[in-house]
Amino acid sequence: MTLSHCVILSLILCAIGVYGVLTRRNLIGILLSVEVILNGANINFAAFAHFRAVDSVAGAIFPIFVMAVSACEMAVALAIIISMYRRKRRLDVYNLEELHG
Amino acid sequence: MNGPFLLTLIWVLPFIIALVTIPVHQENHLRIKVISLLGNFVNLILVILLTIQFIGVSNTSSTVQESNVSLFQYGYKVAWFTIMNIEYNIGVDAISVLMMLLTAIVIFCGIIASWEVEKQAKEFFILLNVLVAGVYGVFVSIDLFTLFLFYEIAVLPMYLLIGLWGTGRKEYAAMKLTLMLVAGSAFILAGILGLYFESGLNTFDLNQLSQVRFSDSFQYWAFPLVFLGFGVLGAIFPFHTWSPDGHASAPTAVSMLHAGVLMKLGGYGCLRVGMYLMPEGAHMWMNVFLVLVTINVLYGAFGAIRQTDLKYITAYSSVSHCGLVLFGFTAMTFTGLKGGVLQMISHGLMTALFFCLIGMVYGRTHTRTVSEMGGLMKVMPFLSIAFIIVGLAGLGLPSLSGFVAEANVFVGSFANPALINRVCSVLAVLSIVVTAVYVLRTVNSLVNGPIRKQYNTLIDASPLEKVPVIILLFCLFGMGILPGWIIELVNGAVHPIFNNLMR
Amino acid sequence: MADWLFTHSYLILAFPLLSFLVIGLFLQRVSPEKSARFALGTAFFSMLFGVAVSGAYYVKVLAQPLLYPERTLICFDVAWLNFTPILTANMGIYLDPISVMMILVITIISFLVTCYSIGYMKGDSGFGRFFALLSLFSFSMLGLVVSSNILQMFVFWELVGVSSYTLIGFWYEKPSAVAAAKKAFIITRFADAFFLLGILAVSFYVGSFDFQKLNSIETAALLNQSFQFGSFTINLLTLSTLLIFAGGWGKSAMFPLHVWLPDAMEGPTPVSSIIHSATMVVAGVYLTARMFPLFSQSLTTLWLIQCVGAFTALFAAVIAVTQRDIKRILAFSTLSQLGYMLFSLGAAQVIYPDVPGSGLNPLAYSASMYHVFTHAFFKCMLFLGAGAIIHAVHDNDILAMGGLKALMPKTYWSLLTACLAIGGIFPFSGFWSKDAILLASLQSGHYFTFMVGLFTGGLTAFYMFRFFFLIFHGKARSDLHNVHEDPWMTVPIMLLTIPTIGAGLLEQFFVSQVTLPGLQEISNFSHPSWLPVLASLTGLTGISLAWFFYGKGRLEKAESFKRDFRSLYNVVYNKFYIDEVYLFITRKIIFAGIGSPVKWIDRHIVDGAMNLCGEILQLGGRLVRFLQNGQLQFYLGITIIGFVSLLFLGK
Amino acid sequence: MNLLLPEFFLLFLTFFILSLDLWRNKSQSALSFHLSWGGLLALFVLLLALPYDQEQVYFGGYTVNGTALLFKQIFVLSALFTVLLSRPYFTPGGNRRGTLKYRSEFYCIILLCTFGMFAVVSAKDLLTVFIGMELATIPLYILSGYQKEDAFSVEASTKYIIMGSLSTGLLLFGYSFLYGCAGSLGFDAIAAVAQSSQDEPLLKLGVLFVFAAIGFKLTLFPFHMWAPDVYDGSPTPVTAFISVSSKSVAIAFLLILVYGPLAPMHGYLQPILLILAAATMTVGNLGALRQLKLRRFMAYSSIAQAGYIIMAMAGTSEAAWSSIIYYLFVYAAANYALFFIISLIGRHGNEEFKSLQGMGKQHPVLAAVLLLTLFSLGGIPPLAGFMGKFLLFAAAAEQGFYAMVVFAALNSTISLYYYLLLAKEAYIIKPFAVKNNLLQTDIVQKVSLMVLTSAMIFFGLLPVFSNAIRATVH
Repeated sequence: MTLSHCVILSLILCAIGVYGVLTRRNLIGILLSVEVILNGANINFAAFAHFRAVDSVAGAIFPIFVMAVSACEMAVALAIIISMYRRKRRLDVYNLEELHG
Repeated sequence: MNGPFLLTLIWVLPFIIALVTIPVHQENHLRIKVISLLGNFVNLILVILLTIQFIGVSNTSSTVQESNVSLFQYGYKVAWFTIMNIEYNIGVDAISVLMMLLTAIVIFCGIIASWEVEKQAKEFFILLNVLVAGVYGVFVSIDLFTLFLFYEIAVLPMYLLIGLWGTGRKEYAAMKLTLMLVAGSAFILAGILGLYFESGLNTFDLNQLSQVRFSDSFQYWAFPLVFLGFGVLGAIFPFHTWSPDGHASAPTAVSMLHAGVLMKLGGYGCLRVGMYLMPEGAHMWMNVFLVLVTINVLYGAFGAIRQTDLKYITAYSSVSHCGLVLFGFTAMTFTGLKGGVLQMISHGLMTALFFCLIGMVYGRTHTRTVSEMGGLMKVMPFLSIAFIIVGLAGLGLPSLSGFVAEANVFVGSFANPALINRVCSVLAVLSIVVTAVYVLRTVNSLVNGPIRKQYNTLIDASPLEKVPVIILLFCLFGMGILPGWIIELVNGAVHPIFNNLMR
Repeated sequence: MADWLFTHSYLILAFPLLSFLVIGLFLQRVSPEKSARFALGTAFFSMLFGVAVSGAYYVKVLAQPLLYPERTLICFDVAWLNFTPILTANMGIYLDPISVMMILVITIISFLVTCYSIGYMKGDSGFGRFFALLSLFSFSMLGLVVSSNILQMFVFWELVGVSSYTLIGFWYEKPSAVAAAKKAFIITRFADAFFLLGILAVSFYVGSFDFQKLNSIETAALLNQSFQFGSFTINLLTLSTLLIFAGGWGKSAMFPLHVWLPDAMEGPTPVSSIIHSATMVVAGVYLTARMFPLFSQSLTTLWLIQCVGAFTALFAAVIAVTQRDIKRILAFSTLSQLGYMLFSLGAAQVIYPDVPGSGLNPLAYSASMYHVFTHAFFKCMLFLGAGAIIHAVHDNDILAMGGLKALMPKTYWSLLTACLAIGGIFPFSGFWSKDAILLASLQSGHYFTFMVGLFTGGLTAFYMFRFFFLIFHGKARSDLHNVHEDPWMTVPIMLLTIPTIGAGLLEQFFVSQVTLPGLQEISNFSHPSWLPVLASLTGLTGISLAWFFYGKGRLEKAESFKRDFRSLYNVVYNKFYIDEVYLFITRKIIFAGIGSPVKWIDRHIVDGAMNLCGEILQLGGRLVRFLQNGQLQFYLGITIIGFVSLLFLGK
Repeated sequence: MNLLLPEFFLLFLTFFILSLDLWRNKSQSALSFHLSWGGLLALFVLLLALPYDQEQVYFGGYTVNGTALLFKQIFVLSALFTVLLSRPYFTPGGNRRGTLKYRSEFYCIILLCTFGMFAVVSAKDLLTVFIGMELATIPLYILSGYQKEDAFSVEASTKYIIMGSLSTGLLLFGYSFLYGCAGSLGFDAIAAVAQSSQDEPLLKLGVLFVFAAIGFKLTLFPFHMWAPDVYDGSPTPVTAFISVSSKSVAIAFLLILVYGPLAPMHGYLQPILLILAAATMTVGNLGALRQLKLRRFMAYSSIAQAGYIIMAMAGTSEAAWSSIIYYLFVYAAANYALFFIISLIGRHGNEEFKSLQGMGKQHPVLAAVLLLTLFSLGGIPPLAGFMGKFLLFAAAAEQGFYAMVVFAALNSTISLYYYLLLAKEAYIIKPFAVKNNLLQTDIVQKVSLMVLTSAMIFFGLLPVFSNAIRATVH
């Protein structure tokens, strides 16, 4: 279990997240994939903090902040998606097509 | 009057006129026009004063003939944008003075010629005056930044002037004209920024820059940028296509001002910024541009042969004649440069009168198609004779200004013994035949021949209309018969540029 | 006195200019009659002054060969247009034998023609305008002949061209007149372009425009250098002289640039008489004579001048035989006479192996000038007479005339002298000048040219008397009602008979005085006594032939003859279809071949390229909008791809 | 401590308005509006009063210096004008977009957002930056979806938030890598690393991740896809706010990054920046060529503007800082002027090109303002836009990127084309039916437009502003 393992893991998570973002049709699903990306970043922070950081405290705190922030972000996102659902009665990403050009 | 103040006043006055016009009521056309007329008349007087003063102080002594620094009179400089070390730096030499005189005359006539404008007269005259202010500004500024700034001010109002008061495909023409000219100024911008930084002086001052020996590699790319950039406004082939459309759709005064004065900004810039500051670059590139402008001269003339619209004919002849301006410059000889400058003045007067007359004729016949006219000599002798005279000026008849200029251009171009110059000058000289062809064709089918009956009722020019025509005719003859003093002035201004070119 | 005259010699030009300005700007609107009187008065004063100056010139200069070995006098010279500190064009008055001669001719003829026009143009709508333009012409023509330098000559050369243009197109509502004016101007302009080139070349290499400098031996030596152009070498002297001569080629309407002159007859007849016969068309000859010292240094040039002249003389005479338009006949005869003058100048080059002196024959020069002088008068008179006839008959076709002898006796007798003169019959002026020309060509040994000249002389006599008989003899071939003679017109005609008959007395003067210094006469060749006899005989033969065909004003013989040679006749009658060739060149080559393609290219290729840029940008706009398709995941995809490519960019 | 006054004041203002509305429970009252614009104005004055020549660091991670204050001025002004813009736009009686619930929350969100931006420009370490950036971003999601009834608005905000959170992910990865090689979140540490080991792949990776994320907020070329839709869908005041504030904060962060910690890598960054700039301005201009809706058009035009701005970052630190800040002021002024006019139209009609027709005749003054604004955006003298662009170009030219200058200048010619199209609609094209004058301007709009227009003119003519900025940067 070295630094590179962790970084690779985080990158894999990132890739998974991106894959999800690109392929999921359901908005909620897309949001979850984004969460995955964020957590990948968190793992990165933790790993760097653990393996090579000078002040590992910062690296340890950062993910916490990230969680908090992403939590708000998700809250807002969900709110918006709900209002969106109210409008369209669908959560399908393909419905977002009125604005283009 | 104190020179620098006079210079500033001359370019500020049109702005003031525009500002004064703003509060006037929309419908009060007469007052608007009178304000513009009086304002520009005052300006004309001021410019004449300036010219007279200038003749007093200008010296063509041997020191000038030796020096390679343009001697700007009434110089005045004050720091403006210190962060780029931009100055408000004005001064005039003979070329600028003569150009300002030309501008003053043309705009004065132009305003009289556009007396008939009824639609949104207020905006029209405001824009016209802003345009003129820009033109004056270019001629007084020594600082490259302000020169460029005024240049753009002079170019932009053209869009609305053509688009709003024009005829025919006006939006298209206006857009094309504006964009091509602004694209040209994009090159100029890069060029002057280059001059600023490469000189190592971090200055836009023409006089300081002129003494810098720029590296050849820099001049190799910067010179064509600047020359082409200004050349677009000088209607250099193949970037001349804005001119026919633009002039054809522009209202009378605008065509007069644009063909008469604005196109000269191109030649002026080519000379002042291009050749004066980057002589080595000029030497590197001159043959290329020589060929281009030779094409201009012939091509414009041949293009005019088959046109049927009066304004298109005039526009193409402008392409040909402005080609002669640059042709004189590209000869790289003293007489050539001088001829180019003289041609600027001569063509300015001539083409202004041309468009003025076309405007009046169009206002009567409501057609510009040559084949639909004829025999106008019978009903409007004054306009017709004026038309014949300006046509003859166009084909370089002695005793009219055209000959003086063209003779200088040709002698100058022939004075350069290089083979390519020889060939090009021969071609250019032969172009006067083609000029004769289209000029006579136009004049004949316009004023001669049997008259159509629907024109029998037309009336000759009103006294007011006669004023600009007579003024311009007077200038044409004056320059053609007594060219001495103008040539003296121009000599004084061209010597330094030429010496710098040959340094 | 004489000096006063010289210093104020500009007044000769000032009078016509004054009359042009006054009439053109004010008087023509006030009252036509007043303007006519004014023009007449100024013309008279100008003539008076011209005569006075010439007299002074004779007394001061010609009479004192020791003071003035060059026989030249520059009255004044003011700087006008300075190109470089060293190269300046002046405006001056330059008196030498030929310029003085021309001053005399022009002032006298313009006075007579002005007087004539008062009768001829009576009642015309543009009465005043006509006199203004006429004065403008005589001003420019005088300016041309007195020019002290070649640029000044070019300036007035152009002015002459313009006044000719305006006068040919004087009746601007007549399409044919307008077209003729345009044709005349453009063709001469074409020639002038080369003239200008010649001036540029010479001025560049010599560094001066002044005739004295240009005609000096040094100049010839300086110019006499060859340079390689591509594969073949060009002699600069020959090139520049030829270029300059090209100007004269056009103005004097030498073949093949002659086409404008016959058409120019569309103008009023007085115009034809002064401009297109007496004065302007000899400008080319005059230019050649003026630059003769330089020209004569290049044998090629002289040779070409001679050929062109001789050919045109014959060519025009042949055409003249078949023409029917009274003025066109005269036009072609003018061409032919101009040919005489030119080939005589060209014939100055002596081609004997053993010639003492400069190898140039001074007689040729003098003879040519002498013919210019005599021809001016009798040809002018012919035109005026023709004008009088047209004025009376209101028709130009000589076949429609006949039997006018009784109706217009004065005109008849005057024209008879003129026809005899041009026919070269002893003792009329034409005889002497032609004789001199033939003698000169014989002396220099150009036998072929001599033969051509001789034959053309006979031909001239023939067609002139064809013209004469058909107009005056026999019975009228159409009803000629109320034909009368107007004193305004007949008086000048009759006055012109004096020089027509008497100019022969001046031969010795011309031979001795109107010549170039430094050319001594060719001693070893005397005047052969058989030459005048031969010349007269050919003339008489021509006349008798004319009598045989048209004598009694009958046409039958001629018709039958015409029928036998129909095809030939058609070719000649249509002037060898030269005009059609010109039409083809202008319409098909210049307009259709160059003009239209240029127009098309400009619109569709050059302008098209500009618009193409716009189109490409618009296309880009479409593309961007197409990519902005509103699909969230597509956006995300683009973002990711962009990011990856950024990674590649950055590594 | 006094340099922190603006932050405190802003926080206080925010919560005061919020709480005020809590217990006064009259959501449609105008009080909150007046409070917020008054407060912002006071804040601006306060900012002006502060000293610009000193730098102070508070508890390690938060620094305040002249440039930061300048940026704060921009943010405050932008917020101020957004507030002023929203009042007439949202007063009932217009079209269906005209109504606004939760008025004071709207203002609070704007203020909060501004506070986040304050934090970004003053941050000294990644954590602060991250917090600030999120605080400056998340409210925008809410604002753009503020009109829940409007399908466009909601769609816009959905797209915005999803793409935004993706970019947040990238940003985090970038931070993590930077942290990874620097071993600390402080900028100084990162600067040290950049100095010592320039071509450390991890470092470059982090930088590129961060660039991508900022490029998203800055609407750089491949990351700009959200902008047109969001600008088009959001309410006009929000669009204006996004186009100015959120762009400025991104630029500020990029400036801080490029000339602060990453300064040693400038040589490495220059080509990337230039390529991004070229691509961005081209795409922006091309996209704007064929638009018919005003807000979408503004989106593309502001994308192009971003391109010009980035170009200046190839220059030296001083040139880049001064020219960009100067340009941001100019850009803000022009943009808000244009958005005021758009909002005037949008009050009753569709915000499209067509709606401008006949303006030149019916409202000459308004049309003149429009013309000036367009010319300023197009970079025509003597307006401020010209000077701004000139300085940007000069910054690039100073480093010898003349080809780039030519390219950019030609691009601005293209941009002139579509700005002139607007002028054409306003002046040249005749409206089919002469509209009865719907465009009433109330005092707020009159004053704001006057201020903005005079700003556009005087910034271009008077050197004091540029000199002051240069002095501060220096």
